Amino acid sequence: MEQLTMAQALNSALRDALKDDGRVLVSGEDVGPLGGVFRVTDGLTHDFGEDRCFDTPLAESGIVGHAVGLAMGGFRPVVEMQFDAFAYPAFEQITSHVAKLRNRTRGRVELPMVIRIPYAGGIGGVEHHCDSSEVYYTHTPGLRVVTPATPQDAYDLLRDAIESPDPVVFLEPKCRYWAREPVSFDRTGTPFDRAAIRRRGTDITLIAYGPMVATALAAAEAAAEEGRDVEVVDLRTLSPVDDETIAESVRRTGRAVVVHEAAGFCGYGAEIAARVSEQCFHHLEAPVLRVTGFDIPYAPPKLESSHLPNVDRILDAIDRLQWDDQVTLAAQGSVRDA
Amino acid sequence: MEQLTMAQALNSALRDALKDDGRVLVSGEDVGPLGGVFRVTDGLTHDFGEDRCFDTPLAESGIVGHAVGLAMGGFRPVVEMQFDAFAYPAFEQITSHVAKLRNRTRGRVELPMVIRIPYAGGIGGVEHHCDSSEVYYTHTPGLRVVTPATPQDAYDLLRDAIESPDPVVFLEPKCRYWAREPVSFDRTGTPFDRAAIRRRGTDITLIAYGPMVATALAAAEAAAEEGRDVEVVDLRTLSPVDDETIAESVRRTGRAVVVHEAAGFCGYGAEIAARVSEQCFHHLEAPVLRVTGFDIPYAPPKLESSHLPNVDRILDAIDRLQWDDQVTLAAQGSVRDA
Amino acid sequence: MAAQPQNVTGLLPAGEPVRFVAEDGTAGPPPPGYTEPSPERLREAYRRMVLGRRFDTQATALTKQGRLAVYPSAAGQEACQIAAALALRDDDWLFPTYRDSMALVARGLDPVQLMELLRGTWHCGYDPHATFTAPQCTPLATQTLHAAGLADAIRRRGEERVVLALIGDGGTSEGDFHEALNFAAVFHVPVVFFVQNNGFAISVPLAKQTRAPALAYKGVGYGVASEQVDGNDLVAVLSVLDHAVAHARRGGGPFLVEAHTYRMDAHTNADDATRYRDAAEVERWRAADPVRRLETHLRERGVLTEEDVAADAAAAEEFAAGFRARMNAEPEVDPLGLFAHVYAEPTRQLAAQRETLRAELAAQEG
Amino acid sequence: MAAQPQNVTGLLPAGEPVRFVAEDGTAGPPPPGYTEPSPERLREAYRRMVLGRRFDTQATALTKQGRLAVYPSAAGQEACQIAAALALRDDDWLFPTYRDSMALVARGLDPVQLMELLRGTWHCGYDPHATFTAPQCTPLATQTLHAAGLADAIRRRGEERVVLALIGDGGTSEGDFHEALNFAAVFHVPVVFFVQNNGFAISVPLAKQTRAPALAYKGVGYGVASEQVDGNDLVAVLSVLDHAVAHARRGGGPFLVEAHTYRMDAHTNADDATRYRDAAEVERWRAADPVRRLETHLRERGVLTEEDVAADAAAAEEFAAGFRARMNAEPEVDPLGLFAHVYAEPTRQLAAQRETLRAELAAQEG
Ligand SMILES: Cc1ncc(C[n+]2csc(CCOP(=O)(O)OP(=O)(O)O)c2C)c(N)n1
Ligand SMILES: Cc1ncc(C[n+]2csc(CCOP(=O)(O)OP(=O)(O)O)c2C)c(N)n1
Ligand SMILES: [Mg+2]
Ligand SMILES: [Mg+2]
Repeated sequence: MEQLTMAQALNSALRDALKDDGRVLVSGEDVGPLGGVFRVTDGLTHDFGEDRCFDTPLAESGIVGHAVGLAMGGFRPVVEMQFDAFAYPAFEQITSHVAKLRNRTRGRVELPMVIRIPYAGGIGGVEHHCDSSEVYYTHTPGLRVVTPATPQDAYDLLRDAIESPDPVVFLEPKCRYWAREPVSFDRTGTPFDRAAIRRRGTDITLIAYGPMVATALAAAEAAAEEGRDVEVVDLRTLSPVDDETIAESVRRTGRAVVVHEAAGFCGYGAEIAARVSEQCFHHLEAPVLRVTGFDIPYAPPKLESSHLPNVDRILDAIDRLQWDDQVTLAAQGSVRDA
Repeated sequence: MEQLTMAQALNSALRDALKDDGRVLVSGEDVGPLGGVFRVTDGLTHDFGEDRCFDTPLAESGIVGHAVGLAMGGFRPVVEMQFDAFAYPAFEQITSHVAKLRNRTRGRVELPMVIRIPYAGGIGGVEHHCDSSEVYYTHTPGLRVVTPATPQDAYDLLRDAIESPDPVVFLEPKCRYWAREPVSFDRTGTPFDRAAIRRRGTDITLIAYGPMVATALAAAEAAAEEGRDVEVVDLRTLSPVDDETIAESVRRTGRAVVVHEAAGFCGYGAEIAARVSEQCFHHLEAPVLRVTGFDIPYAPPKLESSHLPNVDRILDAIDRLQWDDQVTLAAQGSVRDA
Repeated sequence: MAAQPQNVTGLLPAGEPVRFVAEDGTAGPPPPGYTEPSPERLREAYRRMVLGRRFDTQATALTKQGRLAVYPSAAGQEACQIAAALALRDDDWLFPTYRDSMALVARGLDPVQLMELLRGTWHCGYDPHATFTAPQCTPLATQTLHAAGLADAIRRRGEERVVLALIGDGGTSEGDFHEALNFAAVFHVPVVFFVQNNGFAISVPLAKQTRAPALAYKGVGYGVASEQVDGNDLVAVLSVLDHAVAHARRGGGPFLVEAHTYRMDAHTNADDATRYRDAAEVERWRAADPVRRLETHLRERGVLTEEDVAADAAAAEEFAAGFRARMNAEPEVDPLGLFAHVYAEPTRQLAAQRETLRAELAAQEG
Repeated sequence: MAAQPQNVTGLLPAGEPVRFVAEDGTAGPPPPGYTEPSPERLREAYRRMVLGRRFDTQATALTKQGRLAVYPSAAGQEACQIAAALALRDDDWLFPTYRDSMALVARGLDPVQLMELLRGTWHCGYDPHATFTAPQCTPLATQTLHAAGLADAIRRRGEERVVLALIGDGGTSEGDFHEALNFAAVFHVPVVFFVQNNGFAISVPLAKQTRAPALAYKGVGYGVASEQVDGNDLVAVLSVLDHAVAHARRGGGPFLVEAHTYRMDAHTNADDATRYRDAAEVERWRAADPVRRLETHLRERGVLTEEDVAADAAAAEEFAAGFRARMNAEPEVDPLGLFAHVYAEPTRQLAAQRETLRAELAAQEG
């Protein structure tokens, strides 16, 4: 197996999809000769021709709306939004059409398209380049939303997404683009709509996805040194969510912490915390805690380390999970921002 | 005090704001001579002149972006988006500018503007006219998001919103436009960022807002007949949320149900359920349940009654709150969609 | 102002709207560059205009009886509606808006299926792939991008089909219209953008919508050939659309047509047009009635007889009666269908939600 | 094509870009309708171009030393950047993009404050109200709407100020640009839209961005007067902007100017332009260098001496040195400032989150 970065794994997935299915098209800003600002489409125009991978005019609503038409016309477009915040101009197209056209037409018009969005921060990007926008999509019925945390999953999930008959918002964690691991092209890994348990543990379930899985694993290591055995669930698919895997884990451990970069308020962690609290109520030894970005616009580069969830914050949350000595204190209610 | 519909109360609030503050401007599609499709701006152009209340070209990003410029130039614009889904074209302006300009400039540029959005369903509207889009805004730091449930609150909250130094997304529950009650213009009611307890009760806290408060109150009445004393909290302000009122109530009652029209998945109720579960963990006799719209695109008119939360569904949820006989059953986990 | 190069002047519309037939039905000299469609096609157009108008009146009547939630009438725009349908081959694609039901009836779509949207039983009742007709679009201007994309799909496959996208004057103010013109031009796709400028966007008159000399002047800014036409002159609209469609079909790229017409009724039955416009203005436009204008023209040319007129009216009446009868039947709806097509397969969560609703419905019945 | 009415021809730009000075520095006949700016202003423009270019080089150098996160150079666009600054009065508003730092330096903004965005200490370091300069805008074309709105505020108050909005060629493809032109026209506001067409949007060349004969031809579709200009001829750019600004100031409504120029460097220091364009193309544009062109012109006119050139270069050097020195100091940042300006007053929740961070920071220190 080749050692690939996540960016390379994504590139391989696009390549293999272009090879396997003549209906697949790749479009977006700078995805052609430049290969995309993150080089995810590197070489595709050269190898497959301008017909298959092409630059568009600079207009995101246009890119998505044009792709809707291509999909209606029998193609399987994979579009790139250059950065998270630059998908917002396409919000109406995504919300009012991409998500709804199948339903609108009683399934007669299928929209097999993928919207790739590099998201989240951790790379010192300036404003508008680091938004964690997942909830805007997960709250919109009709969209599938997935996000890989590893190069292997990047390959598998992108192939799955392109083959999906449903439109998929494919969120790529920028800060993991350069993470490297051996990648197999066999597609024998986790199925499309399933979470993966990245680390087995008995005491606590840490639930993370995309950019934060690595941080969660690091926190689990650190917690192990303190004698706490942490299980780490990588969600992979944010919508639909894999309830079984999560609930099974939390019922085993009795404690859960959700971690994400996005602002906490109405963030994706709220849904997970609410579901887990409901589905595992009698198994919970402590409230489900959330470790998230603050409820602020994304921080400028020099301050992002203050903003981003890190190992220490996760460990702090774990410490607050009402281990024997804490119950009285915690009973008074103890959310970070209450 | 005059008996006013919510639409009239909003109209009065706009009138009084236009009268009191020469910087207030009202703009949007059809807000001029027509008075808006819901007549909320009825007569304003006639009474205050085209300078103060005017039609714009048909472009929502334009309406919001133009208002940003007006606000930078010293005005206090109040813009109308004609329907919920038609605010989506303005999503980039709202998310990347309206929400962030103050923060971007360290407070040097203030954006006192109000974005009025008639939202949610229940009026037999066709597709795109009934979206419950609150989470798109509540998840975006920098915005205040409020929604009245009564004519009095419509008046109070809109006056408060227009006077707020922060940008406010003002969500108007369409199905309540014609609800009528006596309205005082004294502004002695609930403060801007506070929830209101609409009904006192001891057994369960029902948490609702906007279109669903009336349904929640009706459910409380019905539950009373079954001997359950339900407290109803009307949130009024969705962002920031009034934690104190909610937590105080749930700690008293020990049980909570959140109700809203929007799709449940990553809906606003997830945040409330997560917060309540965290802040009131040791007071909860049962998991916080959510009664929401299904995770589907809004239903067509002839099917909306199947989609919308109603009294029966709320009563069902109340029944599932693990009253003595149920604990074993519920312990197996029992969310609607698990 | 200095002279303009040919690549500019070749894109500009005529300085005045193209017209063949005057308001009183008399034909002027044929406008340069255009030819009058054949008498057979004009005869057919007349038949469909009469039918379309009758259908439109019937639909408005159905709103009064509560059979339709709402109906946006196209009365006054018959020339545009019918020309749009006639300019296309059966397997060309049409992208209509909520106002273009008449064009879809003229295209041959089943009127009851068509009315599912406005009847409130579903969002789109016909099969877009079977009819080559996109769902009637509500979010303004968004459909123009889909049309450009579908035209690009056609181009990429080397087919000779074209796409016609309908849009109103108000819709041209949306950013998506701009992006659609640009994408269409850059990818050089076979799409015709047909603006029915009916003077109003709900209550907002054109003068508050734009300061353009005419909307057709937007084309040059994208390198798109453009034309403006008298939208109440069926002969002119059909001739210009024929030209535009032929241009697109032969690989000439996109084309922008603006038709100057007028919305005779309120925005929808729910709207009150007296709040924002004079009855006198509406009366003035009555003189420009497109159906009567074509009728006079065809009679003068001897293409249409008294009997034809009577026969067309009778056929329209029969069509309306059939339509009315079918609409008067209470439609069947299936609440569980709400979950069927959100995804190709319902997710586990949706399947569970469907079961909840199924149980509720069973409880209500039992 | 038939003749066009005056309300069309009056809006179209010249068929060729307006130019005063040829690439070799020789002045041609003055283009009709435009007057050469005074020697004093041209002299001042030269000084600022030299300064601006030096600033730009310095900023790029600072990226290599890790002092700036990223820098988008305006090298090659000096004529546009400096003319934009010079065309405005102090209390006129400027709406710049990320690429227009040079124009802001020419406007007199503090270069270190200006660099907060690219240094990564905050999103905007200067006071927009004190400098009449909006934050440098990243989401493309969005600023053009703010500019139209602010110009409308000016008009509503009856002031005589104008607004100049900068945008790139790529940005013109966004829907917001369309909406901005339209709003500006409909409300007849004093705004000038100045498109710096530098041939590229990152890697995408103009030919893939548009098929318009020139971007300036977009104006007519909104009823907006337009012009195109040689963007490397400072005399022409300043003259055309003077004209446009005067037009807006005297109540003539918006104006659209397109300057044809070239981005000599990569998109930013992080970009690799060799992936998408030939070195030969860049070399060809070197011959059109705007600074040398103005220098030759002014020397020939006797407005600029050898000593002036040396003095300007020295002043630029000094400016750069001061800028560099200040940038080399490690900037101070306050993490707690993250919570200060999200709302006018931090919400209860934000206050609590700030306390959490304060405790964390204290724990790290203690
Ligand atoms: C994006 C969007 N904004 C607002 C609306 C609400 N709306 C429906 S029709 C209409 C007026 C459209 O006018 P025009 O484009 O001229 O078409 P017409 O109705 O005259 O055929 C408006 C504002 C909408 N459907 N979509
Ligand atoms: C809405 C949006 N989409 C994408 C981007 C990413 N982006 C930044 S600069 C750029 C190219 C802009 O080209 P142009 O407008 O010609 O300006 P230039 O950089 O050449 O000055 C792109 C695509 C963005 N900033 N905003
Ligand atoms: Mg119209
Ligand atoms: Mg450029």
